[in-house]
Amino acid sequence: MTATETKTGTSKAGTKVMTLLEAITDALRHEMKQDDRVLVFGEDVGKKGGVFGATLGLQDEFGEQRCFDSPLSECGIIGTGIGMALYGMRPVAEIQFLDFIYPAFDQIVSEAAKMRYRSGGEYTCPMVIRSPYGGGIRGGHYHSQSSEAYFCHTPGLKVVIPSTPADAKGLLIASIRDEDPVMFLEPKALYRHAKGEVPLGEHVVPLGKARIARDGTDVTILCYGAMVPVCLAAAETAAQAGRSIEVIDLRTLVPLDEATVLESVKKTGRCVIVYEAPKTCGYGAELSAIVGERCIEYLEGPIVRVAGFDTPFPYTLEHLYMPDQKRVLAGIEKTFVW
Amino acid sequence: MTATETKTGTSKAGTKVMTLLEAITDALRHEMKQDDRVLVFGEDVGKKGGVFGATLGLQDEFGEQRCFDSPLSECGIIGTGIGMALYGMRPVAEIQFLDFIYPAFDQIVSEAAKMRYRSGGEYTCPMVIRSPYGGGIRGGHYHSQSSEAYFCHTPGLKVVIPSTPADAKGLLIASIRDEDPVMFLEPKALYRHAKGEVPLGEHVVPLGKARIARDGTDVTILCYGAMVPVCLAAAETAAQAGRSIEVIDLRTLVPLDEATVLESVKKTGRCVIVYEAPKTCGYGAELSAIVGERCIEYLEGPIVRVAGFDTPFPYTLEHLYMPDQKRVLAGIEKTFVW
Amino acid sequence: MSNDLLTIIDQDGKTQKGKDPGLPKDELQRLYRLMVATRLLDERGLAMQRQGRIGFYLQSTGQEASHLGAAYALADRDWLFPAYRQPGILLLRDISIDKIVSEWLGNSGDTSKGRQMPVHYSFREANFVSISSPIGTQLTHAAGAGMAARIRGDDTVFMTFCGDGGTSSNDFHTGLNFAGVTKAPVVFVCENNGWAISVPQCKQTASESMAIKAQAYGMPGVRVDGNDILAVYRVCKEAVDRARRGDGPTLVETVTYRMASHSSSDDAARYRDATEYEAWKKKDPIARFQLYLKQRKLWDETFEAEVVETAKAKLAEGVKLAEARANLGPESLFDDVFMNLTPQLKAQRQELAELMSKGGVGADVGHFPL
Amino acid sequence: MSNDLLTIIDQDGKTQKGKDPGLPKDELQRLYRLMVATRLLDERGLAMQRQGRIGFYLQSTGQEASHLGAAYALADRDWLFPAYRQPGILLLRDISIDKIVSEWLGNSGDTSKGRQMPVHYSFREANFVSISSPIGTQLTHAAGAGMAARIRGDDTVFMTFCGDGGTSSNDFHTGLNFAGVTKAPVVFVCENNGWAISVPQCKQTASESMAIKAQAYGMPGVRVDGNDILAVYRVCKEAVDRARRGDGPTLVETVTYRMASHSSSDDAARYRDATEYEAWKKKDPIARFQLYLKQRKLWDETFEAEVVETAKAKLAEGVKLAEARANLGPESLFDDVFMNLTPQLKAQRQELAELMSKGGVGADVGHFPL
Ligand SMILES: Cc1ncc(C[n+]2csc(CCOP(=O)(O)OP(=O)(O)O)c2C)c(N)n1
Ligand SMILES: Cc1ncc(C[n+]2csc(CCOP(=O)(O)OP(=O)(O)O)c2C)c(N)n1
Ligand SMILES: [Mg+2]
Ligand SMILES: [Mg+2]
Repeated sequence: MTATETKTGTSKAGTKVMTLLEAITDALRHEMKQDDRVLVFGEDVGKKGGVFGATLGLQDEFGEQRCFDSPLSECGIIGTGIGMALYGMRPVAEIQFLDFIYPAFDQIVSEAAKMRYRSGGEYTCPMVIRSPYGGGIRGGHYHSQSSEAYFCHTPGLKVVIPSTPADAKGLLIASIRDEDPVMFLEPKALYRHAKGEVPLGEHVVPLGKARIARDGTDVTILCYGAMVPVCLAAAETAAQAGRSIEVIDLRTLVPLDEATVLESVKKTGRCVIVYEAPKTCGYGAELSAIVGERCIEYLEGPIVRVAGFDTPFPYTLEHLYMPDQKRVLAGIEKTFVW
Repeated sequence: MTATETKTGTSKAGTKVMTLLEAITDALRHEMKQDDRVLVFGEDVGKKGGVFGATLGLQDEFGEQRCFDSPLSECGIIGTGIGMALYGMRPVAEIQFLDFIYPAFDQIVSEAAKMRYRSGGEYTCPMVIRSPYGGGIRGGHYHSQSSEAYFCHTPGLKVVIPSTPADAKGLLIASIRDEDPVMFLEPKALYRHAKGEVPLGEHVVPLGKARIARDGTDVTILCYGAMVPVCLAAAETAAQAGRSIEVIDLRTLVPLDEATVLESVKKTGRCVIVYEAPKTCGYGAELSAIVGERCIEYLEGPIVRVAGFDTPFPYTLEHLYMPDQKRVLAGIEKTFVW
Repeated sequence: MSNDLLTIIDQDGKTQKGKDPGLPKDELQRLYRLMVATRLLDERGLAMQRQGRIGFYLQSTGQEASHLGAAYALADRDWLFPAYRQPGILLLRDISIDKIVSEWLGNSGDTSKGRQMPVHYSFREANFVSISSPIGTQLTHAAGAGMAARIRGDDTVFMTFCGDGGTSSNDFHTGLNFAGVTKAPVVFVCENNGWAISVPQCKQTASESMAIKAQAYGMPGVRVDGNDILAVYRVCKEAVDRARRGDGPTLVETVTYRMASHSSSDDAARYRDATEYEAWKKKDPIARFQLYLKQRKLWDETFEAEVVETAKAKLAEGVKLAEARANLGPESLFDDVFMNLTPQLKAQRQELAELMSKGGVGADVGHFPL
Repeated sequence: MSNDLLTIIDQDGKTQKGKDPGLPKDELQRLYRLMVATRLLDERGLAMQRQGRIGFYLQSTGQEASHLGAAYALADRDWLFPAYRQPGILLLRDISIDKIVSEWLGNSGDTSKGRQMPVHYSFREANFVSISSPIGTQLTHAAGAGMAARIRGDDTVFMTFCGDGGTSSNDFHTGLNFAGVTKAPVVFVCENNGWAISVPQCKQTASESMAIKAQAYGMPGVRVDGNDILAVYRVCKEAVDRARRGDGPTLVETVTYRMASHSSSDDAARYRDATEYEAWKKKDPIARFQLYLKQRKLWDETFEAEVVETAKAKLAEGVKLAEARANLGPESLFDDVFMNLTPQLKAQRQELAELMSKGGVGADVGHFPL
């Protein structure tokens, strides 16, 4: 936990140490309590409480009308969610793994994302699509992918990825209250590993604001989600070698907090971008492009991307696929070599 | 037509002036003749010959077994295509408009792209998915999108976009003969507008080789598909103002011909990237990232992206959405201003 | 039985005993007016496209009974999730010709701000949800809206449309399945006009009918003569009542025919037999209903003349109003992506404005589909 | 009728007159061996997961008759497009335990080179197509392969599997629809085990059965007792013959029960009633078949002991072989993305190799699902 986190949002009721997963449940419960338009649904979210347990207890507390299991169809989860949103509800749909969202891709890209625009603002789609993404749990080919770039490239969608329990709660609440569709991607590797103080009760972290997870002066690392702790650890190691690393946790990929990013890179003159998705055309490509286009005159070394390889996600070799501290450190060093 | 085109491939039977659309039909006919595993199918490709006419006459010539209409399901077109490929055929599936490919996204991303990798090479998916993409025909919201970046970000897919009739034929033939799934995206704006000499008979343009569409020394423009003629026109105008512009037609987005791209930018020191998709996370972001990361020490001005705006595709304001000569020229000028 | 076909008005304009839904006389005449006005609207749309005044049009000729009979069974507060071939519903729900034609033109009078091709309407004032091109997606939205209404305890009913081609879509399966499981108050109307552009029904599905597909979702499936407005109304009214009672969804298959080409870009003669067309011409839904009204002494030549004249006058006036409306300004390009402009969109809007202030911006754009 | 349930072996192990498919004695015993071996394999898989020797396992206990009876109806040249709960088919098609366990371990003996989680097999030598996790996709592949075989004039038959949950997928609708229209030689087997992880059938669909869904696609739908191997075989044999004759696809619903939790990550006690389990335990497919064999004097304690011992010995030997196999080298990470490495992949492979040569590379990775 850094000071930055506990400063955001407001809380009258103190804090509690939670895992990222517990913080998400807490956010859902909080919103379901204060707004009866909020509906939570998806595969296995009811009695089972979701395969990771994010919705545990919600059906008992709010009843089957507010928290319910859907048939095995992501197309239906998102498509009916859009219908609910059109009718005035605040659907929060769970997709069991981000790898399984593609049967719903048409509904997301052609419908949810475009509803407001194509109807001239007559119809809107305020819904949240929650889904665990990323590697780190030995989930192999189909339980590990990071496809945030698809959604970031789709005008009309906001894309949010928390990395701390407090942010998970505050950003999820902000997403549920947002008037537009939000892809809320949860770093499953951190579900139980990220622990920290979370404000009880009301706690909102506004979308579109990055978080400086660590101050530094020599190199800026841009990262999000499960890569944040990896980068923080690398920054710590680098510090021992005398490098002062600034780590920016983007929190919201769309809309991006460009101001914070550019300010930091202009200050440090060096930039490493870390993401676990396949490198080519990943979100880090956009970050690299923005930095290259807007800060070139401030750069004192090449921009470096540390990313997943351009292969499908492996199973037994996952540890080599996922960017780790070592690769981030190598990336940092590369920014010092033309 | 530039000299480069007629030099690629081999042709024993002379050339003929064709539109890009005719060149595609010619490629399909050529491959269907020489390999009876080649099957052409999709919505309305039979009697009607496709909504643009790309498959006109093929059913008459090769019979209903080789060229057939499918039910209205992109999921089925691609999914059965995968099954055909697994069984040893060479399916060439048509998706009527790229905007309608999303119901098949799961089949493309989870199945076609990953089949070889996930089965350790036991099963493969040599198939071509042809689809018209892009604006320029007043097709509005759902008949104009350019979503090539989604596919470029998906390991296991090759992505090919021709801009001349000769390339359309040569690249399509190469794609059909490729052992991996190829997204073959056709710039519908050029279907009838691009005309040029096309080698008759055998003509192969290998995947992974860019084409220098115009030589120049001051600025490199990276582009593909329907943006190529726009950029060539801009280059012509710029030439009158004394700027020498090199225009690179990428042809294959995956795998990218990085060597040609980097060589050109290192030579010119300036780079404009033009694409019609929404700017954020588009393929141009990857190009910009590559140039920024690999050529920074050669750059004499900022990299500039000229792209579609980050909105869904409009209808009446399409002419303002699509990058035009004027915007490309403005982009060129920006590379001269820090 | 899901494969039987309900007809009420026979070829002579007579109704089978006990089947006439017994609508009041003025309502019957109103329905007739709507059918005629819908056809005239359609003819005008195609004509304007041919004259180059609009970029695209898509007709519903021959399907007036099918969609008007269905939507007429709804209460005003009920919602519609339409496909693109139900323009009569706009007239039924009192949308002005001005607004309709403004949508074709995509001008400042267009409720959807020129964002979509012609005939992709959105009219919140009429609970008529924004139409999209991707086939079938609306079926699942209707199921979701129905689920929401049930959760809220509202008695709203939702009617949604698709074509025979639409039954092959992912969302046909999904929308009906979700509605079936949740007993959502939805009436799914499949207008089976025999063709999906150039693909005939026999290449679309091997099922005996579209109605029988309801069995896969545990809901009733009813097949009705789609050129018989009373039959369509009757079947849909039962389905609407059923939904409102909380007894769940229904699939209605209206058997009809697409008399025109698929759209202004298509030429059906390339793939369709003229004899098929001739056979269906004899079953014209407007002529059929006219005969019925005549039988019941609710129609004569004077009435006809008045109906046509009124519709034409309204049309002419509406087209004039619409064509006089201003175009949309370039800044509108960036609105409605989100509720508020993001910093990125503001910057892009600014960039375009600066470029335009120097003049000459604007790409060449051709015609649909080429 | 799509909702009737065919049973052949009754609770006492007797068969209904005229329904016994009349398999040779040694084949009956072979089937029994396969069922027992499948269950033992499954128990070993779970045990190895619990011991931390493999990362994940998924059992098929209780469904041995359902998938073995079905696949047994195929000829060797016929293809399988399986889901993830049909391990018996591997044994039926003579895949060695070594290869199976190597897949669990993802080592150098794994035909899929450690690219997927355990139980996502690929065995080209057995025409057993690579399994993927996304539910349902294989149904459409089977339809496509069937279409291809028809075009080629081959008489290959394709069998594909899904669960009750799988019937809600886009591809259930799509695969069956395409197969129906093209009369593709496909047998679709829906193993209805009552649950999709924690979601019971009644929340999956409102249809009376899974078999009745066949009507939506113009193909026969048959419902069979999935714990009765003779019944499953008989129904599937008819479907296979029908497909081979060119008469098109069939949907077979095998009514069975998932006796274990969904997978090694799941605890069914959290959402499922013990009484349901107890009721199904009495219908155990192996016990049922044993009774039948006993009736026919094809089973006794000695035979049982030999069957179990043989299976266990094979298992032990296979596990040993597999566990002795080497891990995969890091360079294999980059193979099979495409037939040939692209320049980009070569560069990335090089980058990793350089990094590794300096030592210490490798992220921490946890457990599935957490
Ligand atoms: C997902 C998708 N694929 C393809 C198309 C192109 N398309 C537009 S209309 C149409 C045929 C629709 O047929 P049907 O559902 O029978 O409706 P009808 O036009 O007959 O009213 C097709 C293929 C589309 N709009 N959406
Ligand atoms: C598209 C998709 N969504 C979700 C999942 C997660 N998931 C794996 S198995 C399963 C349940 C499958 O149930 P069923 O089809 O009945 O098969 P069974 O496990 O009972 O054999 C779910 C939801 C998935 N694998 N794919
Ligand atoms: Mg139709
Ligand atoms: Mg099941």
